[in-house]
Amino acid sequence: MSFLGKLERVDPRAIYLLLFLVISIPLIRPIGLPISMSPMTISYYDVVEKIKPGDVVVISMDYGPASMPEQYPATKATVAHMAAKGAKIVGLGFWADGVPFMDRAFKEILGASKDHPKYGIDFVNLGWVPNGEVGMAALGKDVQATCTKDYYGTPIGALPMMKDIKSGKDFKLLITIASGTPGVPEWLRQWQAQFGLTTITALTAVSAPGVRVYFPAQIAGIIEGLAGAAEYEVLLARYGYKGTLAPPMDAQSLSHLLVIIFIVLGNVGFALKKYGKGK
Amino acid sequence: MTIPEILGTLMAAAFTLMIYSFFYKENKAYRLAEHIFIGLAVAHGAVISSKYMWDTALTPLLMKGETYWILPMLVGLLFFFFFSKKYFWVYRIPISTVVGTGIGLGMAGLMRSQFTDQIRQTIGLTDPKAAWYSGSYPINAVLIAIGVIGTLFFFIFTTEQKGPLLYASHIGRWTMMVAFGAAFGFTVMARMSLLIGRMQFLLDYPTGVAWYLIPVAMLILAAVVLMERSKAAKKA
Amino acid sequence: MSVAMRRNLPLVITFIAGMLVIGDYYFKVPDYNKLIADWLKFVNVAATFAVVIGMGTLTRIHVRRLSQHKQGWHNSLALLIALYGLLITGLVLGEGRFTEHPTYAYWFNNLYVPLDSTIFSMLAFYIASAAYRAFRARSAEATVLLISAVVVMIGRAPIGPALWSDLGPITSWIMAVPNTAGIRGITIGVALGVLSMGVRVLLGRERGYLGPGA
Amino acid sequence: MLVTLYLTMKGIKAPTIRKIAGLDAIQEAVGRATEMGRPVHFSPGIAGLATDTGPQTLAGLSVLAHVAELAAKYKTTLWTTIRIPQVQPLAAEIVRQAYVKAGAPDDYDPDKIIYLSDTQFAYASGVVGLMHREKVAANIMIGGFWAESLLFAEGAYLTGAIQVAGTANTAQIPFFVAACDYCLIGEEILAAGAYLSKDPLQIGAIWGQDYGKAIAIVMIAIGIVLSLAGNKDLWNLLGKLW
Repeated sequence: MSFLGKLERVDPRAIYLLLFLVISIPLIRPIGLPISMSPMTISYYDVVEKIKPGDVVVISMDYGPASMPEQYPATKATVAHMAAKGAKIVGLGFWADGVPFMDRAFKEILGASKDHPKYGIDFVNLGWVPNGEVGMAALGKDVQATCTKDYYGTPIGALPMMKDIKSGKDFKLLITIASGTPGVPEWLRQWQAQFGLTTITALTAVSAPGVRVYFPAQIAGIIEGLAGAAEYEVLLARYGYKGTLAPPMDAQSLSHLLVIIFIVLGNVGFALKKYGKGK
Repeated sequence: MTIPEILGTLMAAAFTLMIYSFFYKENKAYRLAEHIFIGLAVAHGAVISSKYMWDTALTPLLMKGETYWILPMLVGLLFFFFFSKKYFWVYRIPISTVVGTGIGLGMAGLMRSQFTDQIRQTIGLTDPKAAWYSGSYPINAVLIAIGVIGTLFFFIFTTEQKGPLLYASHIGRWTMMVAFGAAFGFTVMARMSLLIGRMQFLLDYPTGVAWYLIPVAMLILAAVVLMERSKAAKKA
Repeated sequence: MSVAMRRNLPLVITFIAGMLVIGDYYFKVPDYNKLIADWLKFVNVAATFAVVIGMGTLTRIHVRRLSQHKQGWHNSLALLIALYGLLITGLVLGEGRFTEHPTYAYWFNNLYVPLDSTIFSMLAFYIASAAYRAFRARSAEATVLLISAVVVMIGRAPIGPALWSDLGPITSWIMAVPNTAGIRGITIGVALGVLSMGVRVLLGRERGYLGPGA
Repeated sequence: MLVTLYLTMKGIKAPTIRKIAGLDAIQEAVGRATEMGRPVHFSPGIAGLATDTGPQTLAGLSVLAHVAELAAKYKTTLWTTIRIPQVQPLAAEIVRQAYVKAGAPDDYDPDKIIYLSDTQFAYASGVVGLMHREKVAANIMIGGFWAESLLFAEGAYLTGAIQVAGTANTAQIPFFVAACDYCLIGEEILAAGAYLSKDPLQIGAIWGQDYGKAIAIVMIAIGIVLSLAGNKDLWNLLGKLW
């Protein structure tokens, strides 16, 4: 078989090896390819930008360790942005495995979580809320009864900022960092529909097309995957926020190009075989 | 970094590479990692469930004297009749409770969020001033409506698809093909992100200790390949 | 107990459970809604017991392999050690802290988490090989699939719009128009399918899940 | 829908259902595995029963009953892998009864219905490993699938298996379409139980579904015209339903 004929059936292991290389090389030596800007990321940024000091915002960790590489940068950037705008942040999560990321984001952005002097005044971490969608409904009806303690075991009554937060009505903005169920549709049913609350979300790229149908009527802004997070980091540069996503974006671009090259090669091989036979 | 931390990182890196060795072919290292993972995952699931049971049922039962929590536990115990030959059917009681509840959850609110709301979104007011690529731009709104209608025609089951119906369902097929291609292309990004995340773990400072395992793994792999080649050569 | 009852009791329970939950959505009666919130917890607690069945059968399979020294028995041993080691750490040694116990967290973070994200990341390799294999211009339909995939793939790469500035909007159009239409059509269909399936199950007509002849 | 159920129950009309290629392909797949002397793998998906995606798992189990009957008839090994603990006894019972029905109760092996943890990717690693070790020749996956869909589809492709897959999770259908030989899209899996059982009453319910779609089609057609004319009446009306 000729070289071109082989293009039709490349050993998948060759693809795996090339992909491995194409991803590791830019991580070791960043190239600095340009980053674009999606309108959904801009809307997300604009919504957070409209927060006035003292507005209460709920941010929910609805993802697990598996999608952490994709979701955590957006989590961190959002916390930084909210802190810069002076929001009162209520952190929680409907995925048990995701809640530690809230604590981590507070530590990395604000320097400390429960030991921070402003903990309980400017931000709280209410921890994992069980029972998925049912839990969301319960939380919307009565925050105090659903979360009796915060993530660290402090009774909710001992947190000054929670005094005026009774139900879903007391929030100005809902942010869900979501990657599955429970996630966006559940929040929309139980909170957005009930309280007319402005809702924005950061998603894994895979769940994004399904959620896009809610934009802009029900969801006011979307960060889509790691690329969305990288765009958000660029927008946050004006607050002096230092992102970490530039080298991964190089790797991302190159890996897309590699896949496309393979698709093209596959089709060239396919066409040669098909029309070669015809002769 | 403390010794347990370094060991932990090395362990994590070693298992990462053991899994990736699968790409060469299914092998002993992958098999071991897979079995350990399943063991851990079953245990984790059981621990999470126990915690849930503890928080939801046992604490109110023992601490607050809410005796009715004994009920779900008794129903749950009926699952064990699965192992009985004679009263085997009893396990269907908890199962049907679970299934009924699931069906109920699936059906409640379904017609609103996935039926009328979807229709409403398709026929919401159009906006001629919207960007040309936005879904509310008039031409796009019409295209979406045609696409949705075509897709629905594709799923008509009880009428044979011929004549105009066939054309309509062809529109549906085409719309779905574009949608699937787009969703596939879109997902490439997410999947590459995950791999990048793993590679960052292997390559980054201060967990960079993991770096040194890659050449080791490569050497092992090379040795295995050579051994297999020589074995195959002997046989031949 | 009679055969008829054995057959019908599960169907009656299914019906009642389903109706209770559906009613909760349509009737806003505080006491009733609270009851259903508790009911859902009830069901979850009862369902939790099934974990033991899964664990039991898995243990049985691997103990058997181990005792018969079947090929790969050391993998079975590793599985059992991992399972019961972590289980004991979480339940017995966990001092009531379950997953938050430091020893538990150590194994969880250094073994479970990396394995979880590594398996997930295998998808990157598979999506590349699947794209190479599946996206061939075999027919008109396949070509449409291929083109829309490639356009979105470049469009979503961070570098895409830098290569060609119209790519961003074109990607957005594909996602906003044909993608939305296709997904929405399927969603409406699935809603009707679930409704119909629900009616069939609640009325006891679809019993496939109870086994053939149940 | 209740109306159509009533009509079929009274025997006033007996609707027929169109061919669903994916479901017919199951027989071919099991048959081919039998010829090759290699096993079949079945997965009912990873959706929990007490969730709103539970119906997909039930749909998967209805198909399992069919697959198990075929496997029993052809005397082919059938591996069933399970992620949801509550599904394990159901699946075991379905497979057992299928073997009894096919007159081969002794061929039933409970160890071939394996629970592989309720963690998504641990389950996935187990399934992929199993498919390779057992060299499955047919891979049938019907139910609620999430990210693991492509792991299974590519994993089985590498073993050379013929694949029939279906899910109602819109985000995963593209992977099944791209990587599998036959794909059931969305609603088709939910109709599988009715299709395979050929129970006229169940098909009556499917007929009702078609009326639902017809209503949706008419409303969208009218609605889009009204919307272009700037009229919001239908839109408002729909908002008040349910």
